[in-house]
Amino acid sequence: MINENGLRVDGRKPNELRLIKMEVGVLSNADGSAYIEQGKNKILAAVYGPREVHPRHLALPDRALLRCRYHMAPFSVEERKSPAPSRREIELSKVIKEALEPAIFLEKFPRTSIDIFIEVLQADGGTRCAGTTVAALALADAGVPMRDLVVACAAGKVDGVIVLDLNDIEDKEGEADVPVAYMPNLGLISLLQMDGSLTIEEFNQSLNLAMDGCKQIYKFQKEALKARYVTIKEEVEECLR
Amino acid sequence: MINENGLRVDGRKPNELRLIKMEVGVLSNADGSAYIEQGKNKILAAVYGPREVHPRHLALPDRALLRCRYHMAPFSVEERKSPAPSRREIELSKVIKEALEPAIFLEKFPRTSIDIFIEVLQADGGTRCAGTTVAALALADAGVPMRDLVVACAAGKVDGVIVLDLNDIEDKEGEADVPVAYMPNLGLISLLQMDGSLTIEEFNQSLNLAMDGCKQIYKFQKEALKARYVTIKEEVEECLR
Amino acid sequence: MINENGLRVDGRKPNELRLIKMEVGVLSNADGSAYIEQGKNKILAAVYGPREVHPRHLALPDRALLRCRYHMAPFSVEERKSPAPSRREIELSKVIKEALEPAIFLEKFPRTSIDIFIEVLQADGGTRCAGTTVAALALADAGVPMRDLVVACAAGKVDGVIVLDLNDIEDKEGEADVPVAYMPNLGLISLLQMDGSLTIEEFNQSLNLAMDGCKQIYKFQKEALKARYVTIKEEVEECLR
Amino acid sequence: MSSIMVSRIRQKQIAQMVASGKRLDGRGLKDYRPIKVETGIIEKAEGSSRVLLGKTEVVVGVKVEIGDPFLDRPNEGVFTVNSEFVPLASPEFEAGPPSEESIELARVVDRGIRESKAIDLEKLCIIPGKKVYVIFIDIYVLNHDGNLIDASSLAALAALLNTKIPVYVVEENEVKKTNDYIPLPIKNLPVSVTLANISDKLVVDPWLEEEEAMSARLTITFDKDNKISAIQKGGTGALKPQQIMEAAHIAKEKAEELRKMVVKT
Amino acid sequence: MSSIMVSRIRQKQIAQMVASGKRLDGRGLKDYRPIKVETGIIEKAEGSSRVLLGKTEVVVGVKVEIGDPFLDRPNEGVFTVNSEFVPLASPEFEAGPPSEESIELARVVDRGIRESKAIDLEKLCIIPGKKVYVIFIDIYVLNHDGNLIDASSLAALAALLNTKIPVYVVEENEVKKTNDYIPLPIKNLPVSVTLANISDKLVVDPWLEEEEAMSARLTITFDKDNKISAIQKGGTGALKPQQIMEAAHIAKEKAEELRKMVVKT
Amino acid sequence: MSSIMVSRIRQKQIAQMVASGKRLDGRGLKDYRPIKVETGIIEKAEGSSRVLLGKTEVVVGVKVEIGDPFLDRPNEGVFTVNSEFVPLASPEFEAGPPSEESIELARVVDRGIRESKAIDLEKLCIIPGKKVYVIFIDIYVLNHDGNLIDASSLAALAALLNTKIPVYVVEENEVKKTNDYIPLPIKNLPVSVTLANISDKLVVDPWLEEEEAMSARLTITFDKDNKISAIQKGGTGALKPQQIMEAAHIAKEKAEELRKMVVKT
Repeated sequence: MINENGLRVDGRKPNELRLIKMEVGVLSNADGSAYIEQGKNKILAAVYGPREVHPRHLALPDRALLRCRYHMAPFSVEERKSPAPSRREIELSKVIKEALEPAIFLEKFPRTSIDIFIEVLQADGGTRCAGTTVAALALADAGVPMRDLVVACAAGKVDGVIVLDLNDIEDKEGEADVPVAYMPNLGLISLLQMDGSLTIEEFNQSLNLAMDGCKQIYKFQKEALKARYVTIKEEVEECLR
Repeated sequence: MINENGLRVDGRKPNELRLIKMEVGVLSNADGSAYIEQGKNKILAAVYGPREVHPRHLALPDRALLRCRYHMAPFSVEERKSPAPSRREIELSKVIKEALEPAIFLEKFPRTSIDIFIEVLQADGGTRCAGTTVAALALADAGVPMRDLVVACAAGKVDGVIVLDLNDIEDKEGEADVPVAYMPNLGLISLLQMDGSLTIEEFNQSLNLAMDGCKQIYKFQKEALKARYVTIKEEVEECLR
Repeated sequence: MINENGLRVDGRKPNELRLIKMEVGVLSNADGSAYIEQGKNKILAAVYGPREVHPRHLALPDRALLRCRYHMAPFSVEERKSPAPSRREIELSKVIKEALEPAIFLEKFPRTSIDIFIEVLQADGGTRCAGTTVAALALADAGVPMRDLVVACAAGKVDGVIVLDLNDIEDKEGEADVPVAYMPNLGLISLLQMDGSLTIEEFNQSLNLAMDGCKQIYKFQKEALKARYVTIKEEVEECLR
Repeated sequence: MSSIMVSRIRQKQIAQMVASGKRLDGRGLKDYRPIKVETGIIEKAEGSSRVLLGKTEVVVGVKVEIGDPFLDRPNEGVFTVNSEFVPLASPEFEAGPPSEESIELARVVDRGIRESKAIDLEKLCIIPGKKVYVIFIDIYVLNHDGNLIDASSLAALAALLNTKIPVYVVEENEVKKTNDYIPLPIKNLPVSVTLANISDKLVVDPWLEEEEAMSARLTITFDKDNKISAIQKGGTGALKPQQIMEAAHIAKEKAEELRKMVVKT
Repeated sequence: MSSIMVSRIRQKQIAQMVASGKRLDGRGLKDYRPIKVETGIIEKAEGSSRVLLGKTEVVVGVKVEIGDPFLDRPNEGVFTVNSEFVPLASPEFEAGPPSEESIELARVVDRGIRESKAIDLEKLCIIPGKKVYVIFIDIYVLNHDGNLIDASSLAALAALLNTKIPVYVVEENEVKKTNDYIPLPIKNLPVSVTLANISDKLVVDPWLEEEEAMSARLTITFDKDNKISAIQKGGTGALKPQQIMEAAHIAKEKAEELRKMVVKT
Repeated sequence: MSSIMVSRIRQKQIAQMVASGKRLDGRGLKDYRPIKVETGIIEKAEGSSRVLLGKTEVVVGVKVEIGDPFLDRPNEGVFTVNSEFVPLASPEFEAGPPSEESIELARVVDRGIRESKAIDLEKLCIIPGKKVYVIFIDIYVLNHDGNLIDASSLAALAALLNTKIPVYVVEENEVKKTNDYIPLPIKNLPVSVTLANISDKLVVDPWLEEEEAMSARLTITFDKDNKISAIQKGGTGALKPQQIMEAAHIAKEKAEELRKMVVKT
């Protein structure tokens, strides 16, 4: 899956990101929302809260309850997916929640909940990372106070080469995938998974490459937030849809 | 399905109702109950309430919570039906509830619930209408104060003819079915659905025919209520079962 | 299934129990726990409580709420069992709860719950009885005050002979199975079921034989409790596993 | 006065009456309430019945389909018993998945039928190992005034005796339905009798308030040859061994009486 | 002031404006909000669309698979309509099994398509009685600002018109997928129009706050030949018969306008 | 003093000790608790094991059945990993559908086995595209005292090494079970090592109270060739990149030690 020129199935260089497009504030009902396209991934995130917790007995006395639901639309994948949450979706909801939690000042909102909803409209590999990136934007859009943004990107190994931001085929057919979420100003990693087969050294390279990718995507995040606040509102609304 | 004499598969004329039998106060535990046979339909309704709401957080500060469950027995149809509520049953529960709600003085019983249970023991086309008719009787039997009775009947189109009170075959093979619930003294329609294919004019005819049917069935309703209260109690109990 | 010498498929005499091994206090988190092997049955029981009831509205004003869950591990039977509770497991949870309830001074702990969890790791016939026996030990280990221990054993009919403590094959291929739970000091029966075909006289014999079996198993129960409290703690812990 | 208090006083009253050999509704300790059995009430079901036991009312419908046999019984038809405690029958019943009481009821009725071999399952095989009759016995409780087990097992038996099954022919390994119907082959007639232990006395056919006052319940199912096919103790109390044997003898007698009501139908 | 009080005042305001022939957002009583229809937005789906109706936003994806026909329709393809009210669309929506509103929505959209015979199901048979096309129409509500039914049925129609199905060939009773795609065969163009009854007047395309103020809702679906294929009354109030006929005439006209928006796409 | 207060104080105590290089239970930061591995404890399962990791206790049972392969892998057997947090193991566990922790555990164990290709799936095909072995690996947590992932993956590996599968023969396209058994073909030996970040230090094999005190958890699974097959970060805190690499080096060493315990068994 790497050709003679060292290029990948979609023509990218090993350390090249896919095309990324982000928009903040795309849904009117949510307290915060954002949309991302990364390759063919198309993902929406919405944040509701801080708000009253339902059911009430889940409320925490000293901080907000953070909840996250990662969910895929039935039409987001090749074969239609049942709308009921799969075990994979439940696991990803957990790791994304844990990726975002260290960045949020939950202690400022005791007895409330902050609910993050991520909807994958089209999946093309790396949805947990793109979902984390877009959820962080929705949190910022909701005005939730944060220590840092969170940005996520995977690296991995394909045909023996360490590559950045694997697409669907690379993810499935490649040798390894290392999704990473990063808090760029704190320099901390809040999501890390891996599956496949890597030596420690290859893993080290992948981790570093993923962090590089995160830093690049972080620039897009900042631009998208700027666009939301600086650009003239009407213009924004026109180009959003 | 209309023969040379203009008669239908079961020998009825186009504007003729099926045989109808109603009984009020047939179950001892419920606060109100009633039973209807309309053609081969055999349907029971029970009302519990006004009573304490469970779970409590559903209680409404300014009126009673009206709930309705339309349910079919597994043996009520040709092929055994799973006892779990189908999507169809959930929709019909909703439209029947909305058909009955405008007739009830819910504001007299804040913080309580009024629960209507409709059990179809045998289904023969038109169960949502017969279920609405019998549920209104059960509400009256429970002493729930009402603006008007509610009575329901379908009309539709079979073999090009607008007909009243479709049976199972006519419903399935006919061109259109228009179930209508009517409050006869208020002259208002509280349930209206349609599926099939009708011109506006045909729909108008169907709607009027259905209202005619409702007015006829309303007479049976009044008789059944009278029988419950006027006839000697012992006699009633004997003939009920 | 009875050979010419009157012996059963596993070599036992008709009134002979299978090998039984019991241990009390085997799990560190539970308030009380016990383990039993009876033939190839391997069953754990744990008791939590008296403790706060969840959900709270289930709490009883005048006594503890007793709950019991009998559950089989997916690998406990020949063909893998789905982990979701089957109808059989739900019924057995109920009858075991009702077998233990008369022995417990529930009135001493109003507004609390006592929760019994029985996990069948391997099933070999008679799991409801062995599960009752081991649950009673776990209750005692939890310090729950009891009127009497509860001990259970089945008798039944195999190849025309009334036999004690049926194993899996005898249970499935035999003519009848009579599981019995007994409170040996009170002389009362708190669980009784039967399936198969027995005359009243044969049932009487089976009931008496089952009570005899209970009395024998009761001795093992007492020894296991003694071992828990009398034997040196270190020795116990070593031989438990 | 709270409704719990009221019901406590009521329970005491019932217990005292039973202690002196009487019942609040005037019955003798071994009397059933009036029983009415109707069959064929659901024309669209292959078999059906309604049983009134005092104010307790139960409908049973039997549906017949074609399906796969169990792997270990390739030559036998299949049946299942299911029970619904629909919320119109009692303020205590809730919509949703079956309660443990509902599951227990269905399983006790099932055991009576299964262990007495009431349905001749071997006659319900169409293509061995491939196609057999599947019999669904659905118990529908319409009004709960106590002793649902006896009402339901009686109704189940009446419905089975009322059941007609379509005749199938096998042509080139394809199963074809004919227009003929034959009665469901029935080999035995299990009838359950339930007794409650109140004030250390046994009463037959407890109604709802007696069930609240009883310490334990014992259901014994007898087949047509006076053999026991199923027993189920219920309730949070315990029983003396001699009470159990006494219950068995009473139940045997009562089962014969009840069986006549169904078979004559 | 509690939010319930606020919403009561708001509802009164809306009702008073409608009574005088006006709407809070400046529309005429028979005006739709601005509508935007996009198609092909989900490349991995065989068909897709997005509809914006004011701030209401709905995406529909169509997936095509191979499956079994219904026993009683061996020569026809199968379709199902499913709807998800995902919790990002509204603070009122909850994760979990579909709500009754969501089920109603899906079934009303389904009826419009089914009764108008919009999809030519007979052309979706591959091997009669064995293999047919199965069309999944999934409605995904992304932002709820009222009148989900019209937005969803419009989006469903746009997505169906956008759908390409893979061509299959049958070789020795095995179904083989080719690389060719053809448009989904569409025979009719059902469009639903929803009116709300507020202050005894009919307003077209109610937005969220109007839905809270309305007494009843009426949805009428017209096919391309101006025949009604489906009607659904909703809401806890009632309607006069003459209002219903008035609504039918308005809806007929509006349906034609909406249909042009989708067909031109 | 509330139990939350007690547990806060306890957490602080644990954090302070770790900060000074010690642990409350006397272990060094890189020490595992005593480990005991038993196999073959469930005779009715094709494979089984019990692992004690301090007071944490896990049983794994392996069942082997015949089933269909995945469409895209017609020549390979299938395995699934399932985990049950049964309520007898902890006051925090509840009956009902698996919690997200239970699902995460099963999926992390699954990934270690799957990505290291521990089971030789190609040897588990009986009839290509039709019949393959299906291996159910069921993790049963009996006592939860922390670090369930390592205990479970160790138990899963031990149970797989203990598994015997029945030999099947194919006669005229029918699969027949013989009386012979052969060991499950195992190609690799994945072992997971979990470290907790407490007071910015890494401790191996956290027990329950350390898990409550930790900010984050990192599990790294190594195969027999010292390659990483799976990683899972858990917990609501974050980690420094250099901590992660440090953890990888510790885990590699520890994994080798643990592997020897299982393989010698």
